[in-house]
Amino acid sequence: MIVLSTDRLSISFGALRAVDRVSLEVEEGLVFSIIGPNGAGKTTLFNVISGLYVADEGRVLIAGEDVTALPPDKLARRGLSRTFQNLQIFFRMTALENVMVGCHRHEATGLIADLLHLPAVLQQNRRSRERAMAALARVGLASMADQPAGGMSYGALKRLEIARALASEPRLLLLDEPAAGCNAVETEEIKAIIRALAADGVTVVLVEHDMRLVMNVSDCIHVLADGHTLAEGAAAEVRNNPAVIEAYLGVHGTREAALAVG
Amino acid sequence: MLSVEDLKSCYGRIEALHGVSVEVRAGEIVSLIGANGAGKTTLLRAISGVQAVSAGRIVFEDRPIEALAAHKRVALGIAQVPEGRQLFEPISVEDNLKLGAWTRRDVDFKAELDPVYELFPVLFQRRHAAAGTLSGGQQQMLAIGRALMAGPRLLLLDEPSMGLAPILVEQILGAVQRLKQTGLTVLLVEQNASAALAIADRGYVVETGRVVASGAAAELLADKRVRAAYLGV
Amino acid sequence: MAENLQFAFSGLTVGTVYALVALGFTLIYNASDVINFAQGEFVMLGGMTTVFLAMAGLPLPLAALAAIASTVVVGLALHRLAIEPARTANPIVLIMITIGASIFLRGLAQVVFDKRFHTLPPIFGSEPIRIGGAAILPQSLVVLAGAVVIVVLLWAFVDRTLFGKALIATSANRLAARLVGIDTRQIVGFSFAVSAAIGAAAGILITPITLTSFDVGTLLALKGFAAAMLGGIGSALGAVVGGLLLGLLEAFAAGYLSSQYKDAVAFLVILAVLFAMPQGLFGKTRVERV
Amino acid sequence: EIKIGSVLSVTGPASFLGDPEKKTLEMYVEAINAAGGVNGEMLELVVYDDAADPNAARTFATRLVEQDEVVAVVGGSTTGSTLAMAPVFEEAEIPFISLAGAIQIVEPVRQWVFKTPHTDTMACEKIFTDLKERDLTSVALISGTGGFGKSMHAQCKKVAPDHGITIVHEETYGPRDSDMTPQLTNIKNADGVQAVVNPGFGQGPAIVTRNYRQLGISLPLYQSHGVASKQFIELAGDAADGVRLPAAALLIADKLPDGDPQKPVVVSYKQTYEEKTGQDVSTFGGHAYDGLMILIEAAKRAGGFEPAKVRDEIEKTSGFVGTGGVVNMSPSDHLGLDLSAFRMLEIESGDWTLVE
Amino acid sequence: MQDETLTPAARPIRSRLASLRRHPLALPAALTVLVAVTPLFLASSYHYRIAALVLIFALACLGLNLLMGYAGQISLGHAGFMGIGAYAVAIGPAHLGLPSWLSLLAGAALSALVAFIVGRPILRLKRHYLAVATLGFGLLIAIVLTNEAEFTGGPDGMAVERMQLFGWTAKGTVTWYWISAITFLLGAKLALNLIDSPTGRALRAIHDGEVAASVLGVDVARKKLAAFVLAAVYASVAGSYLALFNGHITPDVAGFLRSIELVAMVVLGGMGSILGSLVGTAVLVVLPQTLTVLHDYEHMVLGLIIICIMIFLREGIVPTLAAALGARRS
Ligand SMILES: Nc1ncnc2c1ncn2[C@@H]1O[C@H](COP(=O)(O)OP(=O)(O)OP(=O)(O)O)[C@@H](O)[C@H]1O
Ligand SMILES: Nc1ncnc2c1ncn2[C@@H]1O[C@H](COP(=O)(O)OP(=O)(O)OP(=O)(O)O)[C@@H](O)[C@H]1O
Ligand SMILES: [Mg+2]
Ligand SMILES: [Mg+2]
Repeated sequence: MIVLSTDRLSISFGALRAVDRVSLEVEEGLVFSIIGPNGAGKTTLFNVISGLYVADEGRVLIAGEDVTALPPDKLARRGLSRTFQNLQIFFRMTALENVMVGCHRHEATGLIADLLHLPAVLQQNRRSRERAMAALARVGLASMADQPAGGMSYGALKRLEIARALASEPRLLLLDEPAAGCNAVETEEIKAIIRALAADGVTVVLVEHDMRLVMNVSDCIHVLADGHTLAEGAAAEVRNNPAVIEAYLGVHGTREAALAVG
Repeated sequence: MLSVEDLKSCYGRIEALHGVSVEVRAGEIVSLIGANGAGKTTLLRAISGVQAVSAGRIVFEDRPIEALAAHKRVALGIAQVPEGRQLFEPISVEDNLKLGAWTRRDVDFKAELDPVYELFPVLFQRRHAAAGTLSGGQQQMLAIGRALMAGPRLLLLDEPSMGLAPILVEQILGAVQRLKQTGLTVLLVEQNASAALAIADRGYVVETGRVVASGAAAELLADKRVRAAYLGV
Repeated sequence: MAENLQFAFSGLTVGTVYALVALGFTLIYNASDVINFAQGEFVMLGGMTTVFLAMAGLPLPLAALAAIASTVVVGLALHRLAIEPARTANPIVLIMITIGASIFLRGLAQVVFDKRFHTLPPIFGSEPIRIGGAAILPQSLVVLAGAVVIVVLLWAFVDRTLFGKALIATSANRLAARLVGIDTRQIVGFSFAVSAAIGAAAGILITPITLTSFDVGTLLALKGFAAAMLGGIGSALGAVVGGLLLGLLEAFAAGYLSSQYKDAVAFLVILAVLFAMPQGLFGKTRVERV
Repeated sequence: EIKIGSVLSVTGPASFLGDPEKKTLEMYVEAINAAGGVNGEMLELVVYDDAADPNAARTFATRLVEQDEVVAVVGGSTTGSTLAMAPVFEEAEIPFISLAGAIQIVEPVRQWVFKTPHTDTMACEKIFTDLKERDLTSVALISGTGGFGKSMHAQCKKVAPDHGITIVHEETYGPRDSDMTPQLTNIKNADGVQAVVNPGFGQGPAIVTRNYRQLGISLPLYQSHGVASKQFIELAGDAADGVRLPAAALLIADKLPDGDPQKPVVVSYKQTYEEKTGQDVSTFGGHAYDGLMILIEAAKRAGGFEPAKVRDEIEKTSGFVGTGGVVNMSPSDHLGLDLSAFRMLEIESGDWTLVE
Repeated sequence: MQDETLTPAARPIRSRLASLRRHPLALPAALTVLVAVTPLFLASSYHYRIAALVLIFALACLGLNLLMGYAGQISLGHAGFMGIGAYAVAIGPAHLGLPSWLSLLAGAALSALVAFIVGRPILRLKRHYLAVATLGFGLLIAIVLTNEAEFTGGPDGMAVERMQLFGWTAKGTVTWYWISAITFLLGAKLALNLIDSPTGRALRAIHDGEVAASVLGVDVARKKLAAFVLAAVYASVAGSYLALFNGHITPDVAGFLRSIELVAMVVLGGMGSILGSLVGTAVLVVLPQTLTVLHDYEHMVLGLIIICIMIFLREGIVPTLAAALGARRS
């Protein structure tokens, strides 16, 4: 099944066409990567898909349904979740609370119930807490659960975002450079998480500049440049594509990509 | 050129650096590697003067600077590319760069801007855009460009390759090497440890606020423990 | 026709007063993200100090200069002793400090000066200028000219010089500002000093029209704040346009609708403008991309 | 020591009332003590500043009763504060002499509440009588929206028909407004206005007066007793010439004919006040003087400060000559002033003159 | 890490203390004990009055704190809702013949409705723009209350009938102390419940990042509106109590200065701290009473004290002290 597809999606900022008629289709349970030079429009594409920006043209479909102009919270309720390239952490909350907010879409109590702390709310709280702890454990932050997020290091925050997204138990997960700021060993852990998610049937769309990671986990890679599609295909195809090498990979990237497979 | 002796630093009551000593000689590239939360950023912040130190000394060119205000350290020639870019978001790209040269207000801006634009042509294209609207990688370029504008003698780089396309990572590290030729000294924090050590002269490994290993870059690259812990091989 | 003109004159007179206060807000906001609720007190200090120095026998121009100088000292002290020590705090805490400062300064004024109303002689006499059947005081024109001069200077300074950029850089990201070598304390202190000077000058210029007393500051701060927001905080031009607009709104509402509800009308219009333009008329949209 | 309480608006928007009131009370309590006190007992004055906030006034009222255990209260600068405090003193059964203007304070009569200033109704009546004498019957009102202006505005409208006056136009302005030309332009353009009356206090009336001249309006302008201090003339400048207002004799102390019964009182108060404070006398301070003196006289007659007795004696005050006029109270009249207490003044070349 | 300095025996007690502090019923219990014990120190009706005022304003601050401290949305017009509540219990019995308690409820409902209607457009605004819009809204209410004198008595205000319930009349400072104490406890408990609930977490998330919150499924506009309406109801009830307690009400209750005072109480006590609402209010209600001894210097000293609290306890009195205490303990 096609979980996510975009149809000639475009958005401009003034004269700059950041995303230019991009069409893509993501199969359920696969890892779909989007790569491309800085400023190619990857994050913008994520922003449009997740409802933060409204596309100028084109459509976004989730599981076949047109969701083009839906606000982010409605999309989240349909099982979309994402992380941010520039951290969007709730700094005044603890790590655990951050992740519990991720459970929000499963929490179905109303204002009055919340005010009165009806048993359903207490139960809900307990469930969310457990779910959040599990997500934290998954990214290796269980020991930091009660720390205020404001005092965590960059790499830890990066993983906290992933945990938060995981807690919402998404069907479709958009990861924007999850491994930035992580060393090779930590990147391995993230790779394992992505793999496990895909194995659970979660569809992952990944934006990442770490070629070792991308080439290793992706079922399909979509290359953007200057807002439009440059290439799409399996890892082996993409990394040997001269246009991709020239615009994006360079010597270093090609070597990393080769390492990943090799 | 720079020597940090037994530096301690705290966030509130939590000590993040427990007595770190690091030395950087003139004209060297020194690389710091370590896991998330090891204290690398904290160390760079302390050297720049935006992080309070509770004990220890920082000597820059034979001059103790640990009591000096941050802006005075910049004037002495220490510039930093901070973690998280820290741009002036509402201000245009070009003005961000010009502000990078704040301590050298008498310089010819054009002559200073050109090399930066040459290194990152995209910044030239977007020079009138507000810095906050740039893409993540473009912002990283701007952060690096801004630090270069200070005309530093010691450059502190906190994960400069973060968010950059592979082709640019290669360019940045190449540029760092070229800058070294011109006499610039670099202290480099980098998660891409193999790439960093590849261009560095020496390296330090930081773990939970302490230096646990140090040596020539090649030695560290070859060290079994380092390879297992940070290079993932 | 004549009444429209008269309403416009009234609006301009009152509006420039608001504009001058709003300009004071702008500078400090630009440098530090703080809305300085003691700005009204700067205006009060300017007027009251001049009045009292003049009563003590100082020639008026000298009294005015001394008043500006002493207000600048107050502004610097406010920054150095109250704002700077808490600079890492949440902006609302800083705003609270300026509110504390305004209570303090008002209290100080009622002890040092008195609790009565005072006025100053207008610079060009009190004979109104009559145009098309409407009358305006020469002093209103002086105030207007003062606002224009200040806005041009501020604009030239903030938009045209690197120093102005450094000001904005400091409020946009204080950490980054320090990392590029900006002496942020000096910059913010400077903005307080200049804002105090603007406030004091405004106080001196408007006293012949509005009269002054130890507690004129509160309402001026309130209206000036509204004007600054209407125009778009941070923009000097916005401050002046916002101020004039607010004054005109009040005047025309008083003239045509109801003098009882003129303030209500003015605020309704502000609300309407903000609903349509959440950044005010000339405010920059904050870039908030993720 | 006998404690006398007071809650005044020493700061805040009504400070021009509370400030002279406080100074007056302090001055005279000191003088009374220096002269041996009342019935041999020394007085102690407890003053609180409510900053014109009725909620604060009420708290201070409770405090005066409970903490300080005062035997009587002189104060309440504004009507709002007075009305907020009145129930406290009623309940505690302590005589309370208010210094605020509005007629609601003594109408209906509250057993323990008195007041010294002329009511706004009286001021309207005085003005209307004067208008009538000049054959001016249609007037415009421009009033402040503060408590004083609003209340007087309402009273003026109420009593206008009794005096054959029609109010043909009404305007208002806020307590801190700095330009009233739009409202005055409307008045100028309104049909058939023969005179303008401006109920209000604070700096507003001074600005109205200036704007009035600025617009070249030549109709007679009446101010209220709310501007009754020399300061008004200072602030309004030349524009004040020709303005009429009803005021107590205090303002023209030295111009009173020698036979006037009030002359010695007002001259003495004026001298004392101006000497002590270096500021021009206002009728507001005078109200405080009257309040204190009425209380003291009553206490002397009662032979002590027992509240119930003092209250009864206050109610019996008769022929008391104060700065506001000659006071004759009764169980149905807790003010005790009539129209004769008001003089009609006109400002001429920067000074008050008595209109005969 | 610093546990090393502790003796082993001391540790369990401390950790038990710490977990006690974290227990969900710890704060409500402490607050209950506090208001129950306070009367032992209240020597006169004046003291009771002050205590009751503290509790009434603290009630309003509880709501405002939910809005400001948790959801991060400032309101400089919150006294407007106090005004609605206050005049509801004044006008209801006087002009509409409603009993006081019903007027109180009607006032709360009206406040909620007004908040609901104006909240949506207003809460789209950010930071200082939100501040000026709420300020304008508060002023509008104050202006209406001042000008519609036939109903409200104008600037001099109007008398408020005593509240009667089943033939019993609520009057006297002691009675009102208990009424406001119980209501405050109830309000505090509800607020605490809310904070530890999905809505509460969503509000705090909105404070730190609306974008991230919305992406996680939080309907940001709706949650903000909920906080605003709730805060309006708290303020309205507090306003009604103030009017019923005083027996006389003027438009000052809705004025700009009162709004600022409410914000000051919240910030001083500590944003995002329920106990802070009480402490901040207590400081700003009691301080002016003690400062009267300074006469003319009262305002100067008040200003200085506010400045000093904000400089030295910049997270607010309660959070800063709690952090300092916590540090000593752990
Ligand atoms: N809100 C915005 N306003 C103006 N320009 C924008 C905005 N968002 C993105 N852009 C521009 O659109 C282009 C694409 O940006 P985007 O962030 O999508 O790039 P990206 O592919 O994610 O790059 P990177 O790999 O560096 O993160 C950039 O040139 C950027 O400057
Ligand atoms: N603002 C802060 N408040 C409290 N603690 C902090 C703060 N910033 C960092 N820390 C703590 O200090 C320690 C060192 O953090 P630092 O950011 O220096 O690590 P780092 O080596 O740069 O890690 P990364 O690779 O993730 O960037 C960490 O344990 C972190 O939790
Ligand atoms: Mg991106
Ligand atoms: Mg770091």
